[in-house]
Amino acid sequence: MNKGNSMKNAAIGILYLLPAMVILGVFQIYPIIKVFLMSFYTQYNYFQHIVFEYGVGNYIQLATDPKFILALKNTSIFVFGVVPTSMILALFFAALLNSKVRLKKFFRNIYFLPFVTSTVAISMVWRWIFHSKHGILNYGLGFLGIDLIPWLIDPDWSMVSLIILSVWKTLGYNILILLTGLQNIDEQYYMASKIDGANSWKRFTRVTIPLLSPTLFFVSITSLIGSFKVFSEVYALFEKRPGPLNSALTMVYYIYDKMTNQFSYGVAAAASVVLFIIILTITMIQFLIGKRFVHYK
Amino acid sequence: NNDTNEVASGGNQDENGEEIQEVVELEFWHALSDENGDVLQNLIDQFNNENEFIHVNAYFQGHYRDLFEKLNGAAQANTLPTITMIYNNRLTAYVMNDFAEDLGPYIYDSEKGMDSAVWEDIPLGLRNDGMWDGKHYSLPFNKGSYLMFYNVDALEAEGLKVPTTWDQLENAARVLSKDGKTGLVLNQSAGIDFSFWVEQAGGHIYDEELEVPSIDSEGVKVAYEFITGMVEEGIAQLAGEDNYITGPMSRGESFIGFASSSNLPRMEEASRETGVNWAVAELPSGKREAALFSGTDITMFNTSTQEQKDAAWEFIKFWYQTDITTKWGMESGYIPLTYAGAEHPEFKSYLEKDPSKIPAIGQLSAAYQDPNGLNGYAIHSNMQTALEEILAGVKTIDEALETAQENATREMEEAKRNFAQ
Amino acid sequence: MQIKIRSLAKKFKDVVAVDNLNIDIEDGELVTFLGPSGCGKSTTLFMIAGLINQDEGSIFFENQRIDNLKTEDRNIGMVFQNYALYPHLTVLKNILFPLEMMKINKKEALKRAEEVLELLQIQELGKRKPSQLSGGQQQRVAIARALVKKPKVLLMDEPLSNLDAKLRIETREEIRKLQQHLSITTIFVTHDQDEAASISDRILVLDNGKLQQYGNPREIYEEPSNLFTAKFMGSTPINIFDGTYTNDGILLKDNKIVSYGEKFSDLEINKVTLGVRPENLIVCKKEESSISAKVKHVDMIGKDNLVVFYIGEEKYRFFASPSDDIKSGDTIFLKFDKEKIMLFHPNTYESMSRCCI
Amino acid sequence: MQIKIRSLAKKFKDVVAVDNLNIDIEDGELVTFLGPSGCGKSTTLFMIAGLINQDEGSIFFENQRIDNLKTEDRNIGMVFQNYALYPHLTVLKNILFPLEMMKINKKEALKRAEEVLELLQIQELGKRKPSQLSGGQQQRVAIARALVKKPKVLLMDEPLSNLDAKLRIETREEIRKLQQHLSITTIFVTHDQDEAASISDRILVLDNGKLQQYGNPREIYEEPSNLFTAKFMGSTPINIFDGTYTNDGILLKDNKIVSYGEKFSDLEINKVTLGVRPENLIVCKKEESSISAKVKHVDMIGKDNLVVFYIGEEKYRFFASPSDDIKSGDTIFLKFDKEKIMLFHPNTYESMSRCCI
Amino acid sequence: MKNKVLRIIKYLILVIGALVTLIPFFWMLSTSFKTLGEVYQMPPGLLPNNFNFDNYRVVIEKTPMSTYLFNSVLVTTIVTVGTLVTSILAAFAFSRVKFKGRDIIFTILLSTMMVPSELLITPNFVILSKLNLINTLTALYLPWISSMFAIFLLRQYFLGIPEELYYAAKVDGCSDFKYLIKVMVPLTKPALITIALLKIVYSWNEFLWPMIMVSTPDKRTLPVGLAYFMTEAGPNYHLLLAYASIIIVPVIFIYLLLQKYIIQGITRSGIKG
Ligand SMILES: Nc1ncnc2c1ncn2[C@@H]1O[C@H](COP(=O)(O)OP(=O)(O)OP(=O)(O)O)[C@@H](O)[C@H]1O
Ligand SMILES: Nc1ncnc2c1ncn2[C@@H]1O[C@H](COP(=O)(O)OP(=O)(O)OP(=O)(O)O)[C@@H](O)[C@H]1O
Ligand SMILES: [Mg+2]
Ligand SMILES: [Mg+2]
Repeated sequence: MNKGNSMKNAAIGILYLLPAMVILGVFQIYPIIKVFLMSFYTQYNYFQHIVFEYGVGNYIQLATDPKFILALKNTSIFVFGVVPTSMILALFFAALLNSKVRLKKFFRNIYFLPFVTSTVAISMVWRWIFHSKHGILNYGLGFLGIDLIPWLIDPDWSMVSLIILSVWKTLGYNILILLTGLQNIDEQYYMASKIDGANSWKRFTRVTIPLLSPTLFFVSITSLIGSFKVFSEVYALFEKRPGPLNSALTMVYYIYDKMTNQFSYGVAAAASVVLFIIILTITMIQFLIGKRFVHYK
Repeated sequence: NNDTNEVASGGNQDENGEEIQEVVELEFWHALSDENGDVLQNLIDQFNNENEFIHVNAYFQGHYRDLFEKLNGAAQANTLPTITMIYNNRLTAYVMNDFAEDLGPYIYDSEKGMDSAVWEDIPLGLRNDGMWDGKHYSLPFNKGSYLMFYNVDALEAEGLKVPTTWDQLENAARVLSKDGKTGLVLNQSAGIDFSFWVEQAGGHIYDEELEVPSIDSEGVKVAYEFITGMVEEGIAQLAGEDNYITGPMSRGESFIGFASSSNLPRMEEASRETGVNWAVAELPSGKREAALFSGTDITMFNTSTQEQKDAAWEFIKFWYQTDITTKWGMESGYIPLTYAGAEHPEFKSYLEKDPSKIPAIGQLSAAYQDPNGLNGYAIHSNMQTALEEILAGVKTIDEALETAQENATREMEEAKRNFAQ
Repeated sequence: MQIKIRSLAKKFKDVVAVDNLNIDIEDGELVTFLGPSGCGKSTTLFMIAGLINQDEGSIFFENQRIDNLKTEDRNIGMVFQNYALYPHLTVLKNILFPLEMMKINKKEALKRAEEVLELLQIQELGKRKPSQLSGGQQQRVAIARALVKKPKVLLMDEPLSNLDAKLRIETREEIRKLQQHLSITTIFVTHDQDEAASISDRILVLDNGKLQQYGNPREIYEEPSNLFTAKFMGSTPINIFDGTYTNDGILLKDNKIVSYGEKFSDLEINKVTLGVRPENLIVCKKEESSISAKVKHVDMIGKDNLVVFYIGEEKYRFFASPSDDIKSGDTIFLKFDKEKIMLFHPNTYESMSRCCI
Repeated sequence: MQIKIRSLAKKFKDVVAVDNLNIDIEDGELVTFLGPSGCGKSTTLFMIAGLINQDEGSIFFENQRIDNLKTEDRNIGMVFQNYALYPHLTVLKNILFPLEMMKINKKEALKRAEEVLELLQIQELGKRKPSQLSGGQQQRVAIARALVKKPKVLLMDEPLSNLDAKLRIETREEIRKLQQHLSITTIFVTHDQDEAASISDRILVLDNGKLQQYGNPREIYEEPSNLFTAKFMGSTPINIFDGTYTNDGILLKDNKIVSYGEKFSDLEINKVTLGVRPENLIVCKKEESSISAKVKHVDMIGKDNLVVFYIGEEKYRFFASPSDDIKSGDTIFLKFDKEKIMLFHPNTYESMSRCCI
Repeated sequence: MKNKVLRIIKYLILVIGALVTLIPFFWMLSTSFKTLGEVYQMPPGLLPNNFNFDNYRVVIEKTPMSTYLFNSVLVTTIVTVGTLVTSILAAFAFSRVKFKGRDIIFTILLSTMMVPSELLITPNFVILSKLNLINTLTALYLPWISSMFAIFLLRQYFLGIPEELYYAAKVDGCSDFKYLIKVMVPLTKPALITIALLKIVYSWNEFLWPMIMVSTPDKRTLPVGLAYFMTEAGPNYHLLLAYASIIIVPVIFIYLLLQKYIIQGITRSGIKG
């Protein structure tokens, strides 16, 4: 632990990291580097691994591709629809479940269910639920006097549907993580704040939230990253198409489409790099904000 | 590791100097599940039984997209199977990159080639579709066609004949549309398979000479006007959340629908419950007759050993044997691939019991298939977008088609550029 | 605020933490809960605060039953045994927290916080987080937080245990002053009898969740109602002898006689347990002595020397002035201060004194 | 194990926690670190344990420099100020943990664990988790865990602060016995001078990270090397007077004279700070007195009465025997025990005594 | 009174939430008992006309269920255990071993979370083929036995363990590694089980990866079976959902088994302050 030991510490650290680093290095980092390089192959026969031309052409192409711009826009709408909704709902339910509630376990288990199902199968079910004429959702809304909503066929609603599905799918997981975080808050702080005259709302905002902040931070980062990468939900909900009028064309869908249908690995790679940079930037901003608001012990 | 792919074989001399043959193993990747998959497996078993020294291992690789994605990876990793099912517009990439085996030398080989009678007997529209630069790289494997589904009772009630022309179709749709019901229904993704309307209107979606899309051509416009006109008038609709016509048709919400023959089993099961009395007919003709045949071809990759390729060829030949293709036509959801099969007495009597394949056979003379330009999917997907745009009123037909043409051209160019030398 | 506790009881699974407790605390009084570790002091305090629900019994503030009131509505201040400072807030913010909850305006709140920071000599710590404080510093912040809201009832769970002696005395004096000045009814948990004695109006001695004695410090020190209290009070353990009661005095094992005061005369008892505090064993000449023994060792405790000797297995202690110059190995002679000896029933260990019980 | 510390220093950002510390501890000695809260006791201990890296200086065990040794290889036992029990393990398992690390066989380990459980009177807690213990119980478990491995060096950070007085005395006597028996070199952090005095071979007084005095308890109590130590030692604060040094004695503000002992004769100084412990102010007749004052209040501390009076703003204290019967409001006369008074330099506050420094 | 109303509202919200969560499952289950014809009926019946177990029979016969199950269990187990082991070690390094470059490595590894996995399929396919692992079970688990997500989550929990315990353990003669195993791991059991559960769920439901890496049925996993029930004319809903209902059962079972450990939380007392 002393000056002379810093080399030894590094060696020890690396040793602990080794298994993870080997796997992540080979199957994540190396491919990512390849992807990064590939984004500069403006003409690339990936079947035979021949690069005819290098350059930044792929990026220029992206900048001028209205589809890509649309994908960017759609993805942003999706992310900023899903993440806050899911976080707030999850926090709300986690707090409810952390309070004195009978059948706590029962509810918790139910809420987690969506997470354990495969997206493919459950998305099909959601197609029924969203059915404009016969779906249970519109049926329910009908009771509230709301007109039939063309969830999946109207481009204005399709993103909403996608967001609903994703929130539904991720809610249980977020609840679970937040609940674990809540359980880790020492009872003594609640006691102290009760003594200090804080009512339950104040306790929630002034004690729970700050002490939960590392967990909230974690959930926000991972769900943000996850949402930026949304794909299989689109694929399954809209029958392998990007929604009516490309209204659910997301970044990853775009990348996937470029790669598998158009053999444009270079463009797909460039789009991935752009996506990567966007996520990275936002995550860094989150980390910066986190530094100020997240309290670690 | 992939041993089945590697087991090479051929003439080995044993100590007595006698030639002993080892079994040639080869892989065949397909995308057929369900009954179709079972029939395929049965036929392959039959082939394997008949050929002592060949063993075809047929592996289901998921649905078309999964299969194609997999082939993509396999091409890069050099783990392609010997034979596979494939769409022609997908095969183009493999042809351009010299992964596909030219079948010509096999077909015309004096010894092991295909019997010319059989060869000629394959309907031309199907047979010649797998050609690039005058060479055959693939042959039809499982084929169905687009059909017109109609509600027999509803047509009868209105005293309508089964439409055989666009005019009659439009008229029937109009007559049938009432009480909140819509006469005509198309799959939600009708734009993807829109080409048969275009062909019927006398146009093409792809210019084979120039190797560019021709979405903004006159024929395409006419076809779009026809269909979107009906939708806007309220006498036709897309299937919406149901995606396929099966839902609206089987529920009696629409009375005439267009879909490929792969929908047949669906329709049958769905209407068993609802009691809708339906039938299928040939596609009505516009300016001319044209029937889109769908399904995949079979192709061979040159990455296998010669023994495997030879063995694979034996299997391909086997596929066109009259008894085999007849069986295929009767038991699967697809049609026989030779006229001999289609006219086989057994098949004829089968048609009497199940007339649903009659229109497909009848349309064989008007058969065509979608273009196989590299990234041909771009044409279809952009046409779908165009259809959506027009119906949503975002764009006029001209604007939509122009955009689609531009995008499709660019996307196809882009793909081509990557394979340029 | 007057506090009344009736038949209070609490069990944790198989552990009876508090057992049928009845206490009355007058308005403005400072009462100390004193007792060995695990005797239920914290638990009782928590029930008064409403942080733990009692199993049985009731609690009254000013004759108002408050069991059903939420903690945050009881207007109490509390110092926790383990501080319970908010780890995410600075010291200053920790202290401002209760004021903020009371919706006191910022300026006033800051003024009050600074006052209390000064009182506890932690002005310079305002900007630190709890994790950057030493144990004692944390404890002072906790005290500050409890005091700042000037509560009607103040509960303190061993609030001084981590302070150094000097600061402890200063702080306890300050607490006492403040408490008297504001006349906050205060319950103070400690295991330090000196502390208890010097700060309290009354001391409540607890053992095993049961009340042992409740009275003012001197009473409890000099007239313990049972052997437990006698043993527990006094920072230096009391000396215990077994004896036989006679009219002339207590006959110890070795036939020495110890005379007793008025209050023990005419007891109807034979065997008796005799207790005497170390300071009431007095060095004397051999002739006067009831005990003679060899000194085991001598500890220096503050200004006095604590002399330890054994009789058999039993350990005994007394205070000698340094001027007596007793060294380990010396033989010493001791007599009992007859007015100060205590007699207990040999079975129930209750005090036999006439004046009490 | 002999311990030698040289020029040890540690800074936390802007706080100097430990400042150029030099200590020698003999094999088998028990040394107490004594000092106000935040003076760097824990930090020093942590550096000895290797849990914090020093910024400067070196530490030797038996003349072997051990700074580079990992904590786990130093073979020390430690009791933490905040216990640091493993929350997931039962009490018994907590205690077995270090033995397990030493690969001691199960049976032997169990035996040792039971011994130490018994020593600390917590046999019945073996199966509980730390969260189910009271504060004092947790502390005892922590002590048990440190003792069970019979380490070569034992470090204890305020190990007794949460125990009740009786148990505290018992435990410290047991620790002392054990420590002497096993002759474990022990460092004991406390802020309780009584504790320090009664248990230590030597006491090290720290303030602000700096060594103030290092010597045996009586030395430190009676011959403090500076005013800080004088003030800090003694559970009751020392009384401080400003005076003028003359050959006849110290002239106090009100012109009363206080005579001094030999060791202060012939000082070359004018102004002087005089300190006297409460027990060295003696009630006397008016004629003999150097001080007369009105009693502010009387506290009972153990067997004595602590009498408080003021001269100006300044607070003063002395001990009176209950038989003196002093009540608040009385006027009292006091004289100084001339052998016991202390004189300090008015600026440096260093002791002026000849015998020391 | 106010309390009572609040409590009723609380339960009401919980029940509504539960209903919204359950409806799709109810639908899935109900559909899995319907005939295809019923599936197309509109408005759809809430319950099947008669419970048609035939779908389940068909589904089980159509797919080599036992082989798939075996492979799924094997792959999921290895992935889960592997992830736990690698992440425990890595998270420890990231939270307790201080060395130069640690934060850089962490950031780099963290950035891997930001790349869509769809993108990595093809490069990984090539890598695995170079390792001669295509069409092996190894290909199904090897790339997934480490997860930055898990490392990140676990590190978060490790950071929450008070430093004092580390000190105590060191004094008790515990090496870093032993401390990790004996103190940190048991203390973060809930987090570890959460990770395990997440991994099990992901791995169990992974569809695309095994679909692409493996081409013969003997090495496939359960979700691949879903593909059997999709056709050109859309999915065979009744069969597909019957199949989905079957394969979800083990995960739910495991979840129910593990959930009680997750919510236990980390017991913190024993640390003062
Ligand atoms: N959560 C709990 N579960 C089980 N037993 C408990 C719990 N909390 C306290 N106890 C037990 O109840 C008894 C009283 O505990 P309490 O904390 O009131 O003691 P205390 O008098 O405050 O002791 P200390 O002076 O050591 O803090 C003890 O025996 C303790 O072990
Ligand atoms: N991590 C830290 N960051 C900043 N300052 C610290 C930190 N740890 C300790 N200090 C400061 O260092 C000084 C010495 O702290 P230390 O814990 O050694 O005090 P101590 O003598 O043990 O006090 P106590 O008796 O209150 O436990 C204090 O002023 C404390 O606030
Ligand atoms: Mg307590
Ligand atoms: Mg300390």
